[in-house]
Amino acid sequence: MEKKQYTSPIAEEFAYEMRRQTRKAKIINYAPVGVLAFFFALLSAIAPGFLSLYNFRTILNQLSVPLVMTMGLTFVILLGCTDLSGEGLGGFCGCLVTLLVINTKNANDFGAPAFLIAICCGLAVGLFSGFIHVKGKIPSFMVTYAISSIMSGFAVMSYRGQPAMAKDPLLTKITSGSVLGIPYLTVASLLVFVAAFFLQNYTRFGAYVMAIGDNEAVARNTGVNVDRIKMKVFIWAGFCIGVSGVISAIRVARGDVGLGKDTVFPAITAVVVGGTTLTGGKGGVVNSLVGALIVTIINNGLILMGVNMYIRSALQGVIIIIAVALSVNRGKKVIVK
Amino acid sequence: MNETSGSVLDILKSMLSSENLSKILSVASIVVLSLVFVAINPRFMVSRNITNILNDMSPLWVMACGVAFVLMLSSIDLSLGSIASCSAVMLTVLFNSIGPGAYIVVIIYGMLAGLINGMLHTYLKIPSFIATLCTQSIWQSVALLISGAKPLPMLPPVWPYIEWVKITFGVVPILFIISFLLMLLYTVIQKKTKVGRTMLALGENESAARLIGLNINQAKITAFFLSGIAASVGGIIFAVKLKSGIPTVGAQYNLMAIASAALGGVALSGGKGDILMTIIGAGLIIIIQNGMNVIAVDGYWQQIVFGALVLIAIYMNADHNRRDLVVK
Amino acid sequence: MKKIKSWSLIFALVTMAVCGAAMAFAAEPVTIAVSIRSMSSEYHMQYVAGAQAFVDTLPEGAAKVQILPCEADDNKQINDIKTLVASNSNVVILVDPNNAPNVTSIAEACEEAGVYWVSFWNTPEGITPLSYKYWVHHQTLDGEAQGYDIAVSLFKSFKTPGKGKILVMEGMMANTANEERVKGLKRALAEYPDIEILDDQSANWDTNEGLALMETWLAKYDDIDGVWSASDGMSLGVVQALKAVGLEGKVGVTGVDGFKDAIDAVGAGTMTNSYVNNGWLQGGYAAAWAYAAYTGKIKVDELDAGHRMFFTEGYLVTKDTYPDYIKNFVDNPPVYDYSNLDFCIKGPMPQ
Amino acid sequence: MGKNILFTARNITKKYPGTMALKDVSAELFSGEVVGLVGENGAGKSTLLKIIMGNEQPTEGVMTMHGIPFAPKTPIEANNMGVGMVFQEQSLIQNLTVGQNIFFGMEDKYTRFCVLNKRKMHEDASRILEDMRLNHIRADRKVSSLEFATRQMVEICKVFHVVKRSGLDSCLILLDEPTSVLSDGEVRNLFENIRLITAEGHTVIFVSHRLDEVLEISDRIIVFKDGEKVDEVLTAEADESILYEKMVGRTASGEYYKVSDQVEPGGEVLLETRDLGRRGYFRNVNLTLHAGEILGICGVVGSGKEDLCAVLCGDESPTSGQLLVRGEGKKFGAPQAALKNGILSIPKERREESIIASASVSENIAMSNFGNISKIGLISKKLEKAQAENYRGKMHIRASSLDQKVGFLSGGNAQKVVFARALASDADILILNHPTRGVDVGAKEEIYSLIRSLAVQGKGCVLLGDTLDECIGLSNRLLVMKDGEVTRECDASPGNKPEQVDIVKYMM
Repeated sequence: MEKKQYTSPIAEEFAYEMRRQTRKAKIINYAPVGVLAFFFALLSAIAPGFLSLYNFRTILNQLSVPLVMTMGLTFVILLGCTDLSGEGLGGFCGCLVTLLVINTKNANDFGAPAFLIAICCGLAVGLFSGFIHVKGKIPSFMVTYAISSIMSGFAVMSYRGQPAMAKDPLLTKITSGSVLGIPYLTVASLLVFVAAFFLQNYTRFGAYVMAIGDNEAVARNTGVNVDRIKMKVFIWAGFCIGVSGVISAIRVARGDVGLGKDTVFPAITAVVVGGTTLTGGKGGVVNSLVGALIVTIINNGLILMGVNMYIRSALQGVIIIIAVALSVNRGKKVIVK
Repeated sequence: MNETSGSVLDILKSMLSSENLSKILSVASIVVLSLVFVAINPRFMVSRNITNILNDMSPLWVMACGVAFVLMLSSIDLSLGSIASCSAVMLTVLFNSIGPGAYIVVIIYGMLAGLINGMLHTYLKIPSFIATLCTQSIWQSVALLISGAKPLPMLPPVWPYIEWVKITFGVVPILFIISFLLMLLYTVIQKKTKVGRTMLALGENESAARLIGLNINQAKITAFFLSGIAASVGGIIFAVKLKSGIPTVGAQYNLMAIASAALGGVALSGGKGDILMTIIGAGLIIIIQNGMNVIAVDGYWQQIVFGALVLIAIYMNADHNRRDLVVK
Repeated sequence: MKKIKSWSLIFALVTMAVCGAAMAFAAEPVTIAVSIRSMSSEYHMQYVAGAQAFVDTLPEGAAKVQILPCEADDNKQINDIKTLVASNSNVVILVDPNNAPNVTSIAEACEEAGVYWVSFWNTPEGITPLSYKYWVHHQTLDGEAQGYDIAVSLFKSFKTPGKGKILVMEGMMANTANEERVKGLKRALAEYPDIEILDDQSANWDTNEGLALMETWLAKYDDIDGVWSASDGMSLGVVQALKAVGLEGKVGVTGVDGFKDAIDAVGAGTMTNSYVNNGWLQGGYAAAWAYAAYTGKIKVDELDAGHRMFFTEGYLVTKDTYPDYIKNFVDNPPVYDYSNLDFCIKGPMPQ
Repeated sequence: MGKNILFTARNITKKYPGTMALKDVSAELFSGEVVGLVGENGAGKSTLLKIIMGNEQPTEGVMTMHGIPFAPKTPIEANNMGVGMVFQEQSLIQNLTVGQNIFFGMEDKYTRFCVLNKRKMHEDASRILEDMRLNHIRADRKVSSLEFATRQMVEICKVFHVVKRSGLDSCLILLDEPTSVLSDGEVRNLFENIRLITAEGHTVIFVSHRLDEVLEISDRIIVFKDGEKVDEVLTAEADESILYEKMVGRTASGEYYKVSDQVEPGGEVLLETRDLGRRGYFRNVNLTLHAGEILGICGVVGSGKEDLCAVLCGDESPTSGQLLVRGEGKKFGAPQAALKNGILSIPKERREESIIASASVSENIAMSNFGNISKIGLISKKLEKAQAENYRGKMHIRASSLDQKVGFLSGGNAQKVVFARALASDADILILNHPTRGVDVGAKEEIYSLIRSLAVQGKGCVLLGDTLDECIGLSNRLLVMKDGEVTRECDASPGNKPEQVDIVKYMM
C-alpha cells in the first residue's frame, strides 16, 4: 500500500494548540499550591510568630475540624451537589458525644464507643439527606438546609438549654496527647484525609463519584448505580460531619449546638480555593487539603498580625477572591455558575 | 367524543400540566397550612395577625424577589444578608446627617454592591457562590465598621422620617405595598424586558443564549444588580421596622431568601421561575414561623418543625415527572 | 406521584396538630412569654426556669410559660412578639432584646396591644419605661460594673497584683452587653496603669472560636498573665486551650454569666472568676412584676422611676467566694418570695 | 476471512416525530471483517449505530447477534453481548487515570475487600495498551493530562477491551468518526489495531467522512442516503468517485432547491475577510459575501469550515487576518457584538446551541430582536404574539399554540422557529450552519424556499450545507475547504452548477 500522508500543516497546528491548552490546564491545576506557597511565604515574612514550631502545632490543631469537614464536602461537591447540614448536624453529634461520656448532666459513661455512636448518628442523618435528595429529586441545597435546621433543633433538645461539660479523663488525654509532636486530634483528621484519599483513588466508589460529577449520563450508561453512589456520598459526608462534630466537642469538652456554627461555608470555600469546581467532576481531596491549609493559615496569620477584628473577615474575603481569581480558567466560552 | 369536549379536556390537561400543578400545589400548601393553624387557634386569622404576617413577609419577600433573578441564572447570591445589614446601618447613620435623602443613598449603595458581585462573577469568572460569600464577609465588616460595632437605635429626632411605616390600608400594611410594588417592578423586568428574558434563557442554556446574540454579561450583572437593590430595600425595611440599624440584622436572611425563592418554584438549577411566585415562598416561611408561635409550638420543636415543613413544601413543589432530570 | 403529594400534605397536617395540640387547648391561663436569643443558651434558659418557678407558686392553671427563641434574629424577635400580642390578649412578655434598638418596636407593639412587658439588659439611650404605660420595668445588671469587677478581680490575682500582661477576648461585635463590659474593662485599666494589653480580638461569644483564638495567641505570646473574656462561653474555650498546653490555672481567666461549668472551673482554680447574673432571680421577679401588673395588683403608672428602671444583683464568684456561692445558690437554691416584689431591686439605674 | 454471520439487522426503521431517520435497513455482518459505513450527514449512519448500541430503540425491525435475537435497551446490555462503540464525543472521565477509564464499570476484578488494586489495574491496562502498540501512553496518567488525540486512542482502547471482555469469540466494534482528531501516525496505528483485532475474528464497523480511509481499511462498504441503505460494495470494486456517486445518488435537482428562484447578487459587499485565520483551525481565508448572495462552504468534518463559521458569527476570535463588515474592519468579542453588526448564525446543534427549550414559541422567535415587539422599551405580549402569529402563518410552523414550549416541537418546526427568529432579528448576514440537519423532507423544502426568500430580500447568507447536494443547489458561489484552507472557489449560478464529483476532488 502506498505511503499516504494523512495530516496537513493545519493538523500539526491543531495538535500544538491542543498541547498548549493541556499545558495551561496543568498550570491552573497547580495554581492552588502556588497560592499556598505564596501566602506561606508572605505570612512568614510579615506575621510575627507565624514561623515557629509552636505555631505549626497550632495550625495543625486548628486544621483538624475544617480538614475533616472539607473531606466530606469534597465528595459532595465532586458530584456537583452541596451539603449545608454540617452546621446543625455537626452540633448535634458534638452534643451527643458530651452526653455519652462522663459528663455533668447525666450518669452515662460509654467511654470511647460514645465517639462511634455519635459518628454513626452523623452517618445515619447523611443517609437520610441523601435518600431525600435522590429519591425526592429535591436539590441538595434545600434538603441539607432543612436538615441542618432540624438537627440544630434536636441538638438543643438533647441538652435542654444547659450544655453538658464532658468530665471524662479520656478527653483530656486526647486533647493533650500527641504523636511525634502532632496532636492526636490532628492525627485523627489526617486519618480521615488518608481515608478520603484512599476512597477517592483506590476504590471504585471514588472513580464513580468523579464520573458522575464529570458526566452523569456516561456513568449511567456504563451501568453505574448513580442513585446509590450519590447516597453513599452523603453518608460519607455525614460521617465526616459526625467526626468533625466529635473532634470539636473533644476540643472544647462541652456539648453546645454552636459547635457546628460557621463550619460549612468556610469548608466549602476551602474546597473551592483548593481547585475543586462547584459544578463537579474536577478536583479532589488533595486539592481540598491545600484549600483547607490556605484558609487556615490565612486565618491564623491575620490573628497573629493583630489585624483589627472588624477588618479580619473582610480581608479574608478579599484574599479568597484573589486566590480563586488566580486559579480559574477564564476562557471565552467557559461557563461559570 | 365530539370536538368541543376534546378541547375542554385539552384545556384541563394543560391546566394540570406538571408546571401548573406544582403552582396549584404550592398555593394549596399555604391554604392548608393556614387552615391547620386556624383550626388549632382561630386567632391566627384575626386581622391584626394578618397585618403582622404581611408586614413580616415584606423584607423576606423583597429579598427573595431579588435573589430569584440570580437563581434563574443558576448562580447564587449569598451576600444578600450583609448587604441588607449594611443598608440598615447606613440608613440609620445617614438619617442623622442628610435626613430622608438617606433612602436614596442606601439604594444606590445596594446597586453598587450588586454591581460589584456581578462584575466579580462575570469578568473574573469567579463562581458566584464564592464571590458572593466573600463580598458577604466584606460587607459584614463594613457594617460593623460604620456602626462602630454597635447596634444603632433611631432616636426620636429622626422618627418623622419613618412615621410612614405605620400606615395601613385596611389590613394591608404599607411595607407590604412597597414589597408588592418592588415585586411588580421586578416582574415587569423579568417578563417585559430584554434582560429579563435573557436571564431565563441563559439560565436554561447559556451556549444557546450566547449564540442567539443575547448580551450575557449584561444580563448576569443586571441580575446581581437587582439582587443588590432588593437586599438594600430589605435592609431599609429592617431598619424602619426595627427603628434601628443593627449591623447583623440580615445575617439569617441569606439562606432564608434563597429558600423562599426555591419554595416559590424558582429552580436552583436555573432557567425556571416566576418572580410573582416568590410570594408563596416568603409567605410559607413566615406563616410557618408565625403560626408556630400562635399555636404555641414548644420552643424546642420550632426548628425541627420548621425544617420538616420546608422539606415537605419543597418536595411538593419539585418537579418529579421527568425521568432524565438531573438534580444537583 | 400525586398520591405521595397528598400523603405529604396529610403528614404536614399531623405534624402540626401533634405539635400544637399539647398546648393549644388548655383553657385561658395567662401566657408568660419569654423572648430570648436562643434555647441553646444556658443563661437564657435560667430566665425560663425562673419564670417557671414563679408560675409554680401560682394556683394551677393560672399561668403558663411560652418560650419565643429568636435564634439571634432581631427581626424574628419582633415578628414573634407582634404575632403573640395579636393572637393572644392574656399575655405578659419578658424580653431580652437581642439588640437594644429592638426595644422601641417592642414597646410600641405592646403599648398598642395593651400587653404588659418587662425588658432585660438592653435599652437604647433615651428610651425608658417612664414614657410607656405597659412597659412595667427595665431591669439589668450593670454591665459596665461587671466588666470592671471581673477585670479588677483578675488584676488582683496576678503574681504581682496590679501588674501583668493580658489578652482581651470580646464577645459578639455589635452587641450591647459586650460594649458595656468592655467599657468597664477600660475603666479598670485606667485605674491599673501597669496592666498591658497584648491583643484584643472577638470570639463571638463562641466556645469554639474562643479556643481557636487562644491557641493562636499562645503561639504568639509566651508571657501571658491573664485573659479578660467577656463571657463564660468563650472562657471555657480559653481554659481548654490552656489545658492542652498545661497552663490551666497558671493564666487567669475571667467570665460572665455563671455557667455551671464555669463556676466549677472557678472552684477548680482554672478560672479566676465568673460573674453570675442570676437569671433565676431576673426571670422569676420579672414574671412576678408583669403578672402583678396584669392582674392589677400594681398600677404601673403610679410606680416611681426607681421601680421602673433598676439594677438587680449578680454575684461575683471567685476562688474566695466559691464555697459561699455553692452553699447559698447551688446546694440550697434560694427560694424567692415573689410577694415582695422589691426584693430584686439592688438600686435604681442612673438616668 | 471467516464467513460466519455475526450480526444481522432486518428491516430496521426509526421514526422521530416528523422525520424518518432510518427506512427499512437490513444488513448482515460477518466475523472478522471491517465494514465501512459512508453517507452524508443525516443519512442515518449515526442513528443505526445508536440503535445497535441500545441508546435508541428501533421503531420497527429486529436484530440478531450470534444468531440470537438482539434488542439492547442500554449500552451495557450491548456491551455484554460483545458490542462496543467509540463515540464521536469522548466519554472518558477526565480526572481518572487511563487505566481506571479502561476498566471503568468493571472494577470487580481489581477489588478485594473494597480496595481497588490500582497497580494491578494499571499493569493490566499497560498490557492492553501494549497489545495495541500504544506503549507511549502511560496507564497511570490522568486523562485530563493527555493530548486530545491520545485520549481518542484511549477511548478506542477502552472499547476494544470492553467488548473483548464479554468473552465471546467475535465481537462487534463500532467506530464513529474515530480519526477526525488523530494525527497521521495515530491513524496508521489505529488501522493496524483494527487489522489485528479483525484477525482475531472480531468485526468492526468503521464510519468516516474520509473516503480514502474507508477505502483503505474496510473490506466492504455500505452506503447510506436519506435513511436508506442504497448500496453495498466490496472495497476491491470501489473507488472514491463510485462511492461518491452512490452517496449523493440523485444529481442536483433544480426544482428541489428552487434554483429558479435564485437571484443575481447585488453589488454591495456585506462581508469580507482578508487572510482570516485561527491558529490550529484554518488560515488565509479570503471570502466576500454580497447582498442577496448565498455563499456555500463545502468541506469534510475537520476541514475548518465550522471554525470559520464560529469566527464569522463572533463566537470565536480570529488569530490573524481581518474581518470587514460593509467595508469596515470589525472585531467581535461575542456573538452579541456580531448581531449588532447584522450578523447572526443559525447553529448546527439545535438543542444545545440555538433553542431555549423551556421558552415558548413566541418567546423564542422574539429573542434576537426585542425592538419589534417593544413599546416604550417594554415587551408587549400582544406584539410578541402578533409577530409570532405572523411567522407561524408565513412559515407554517406547526405548534399546538404559540405558548407551546419549543422543546416539545419536532426538529423541523423547531428549526423554523429558529429561522423565524433570524428573520425577526433584522440581521442581514446570516451564517447558516447545517440549517436542515435533522429536519424532515417536507420541512427541508420549506426551509429551502425560506433561504431563497432571504436572498431575495437582499440578505447575504453563508451556508454550510447538510449535504453537498444542498450546498451546490442553494448557493450562488461555492468555497471548498480542505485542511483549514480554501482549495477552490467556484461559481454556482443557475445552469452553471458544478458537478459534485468536481467539488469532492478538492474536499478529500
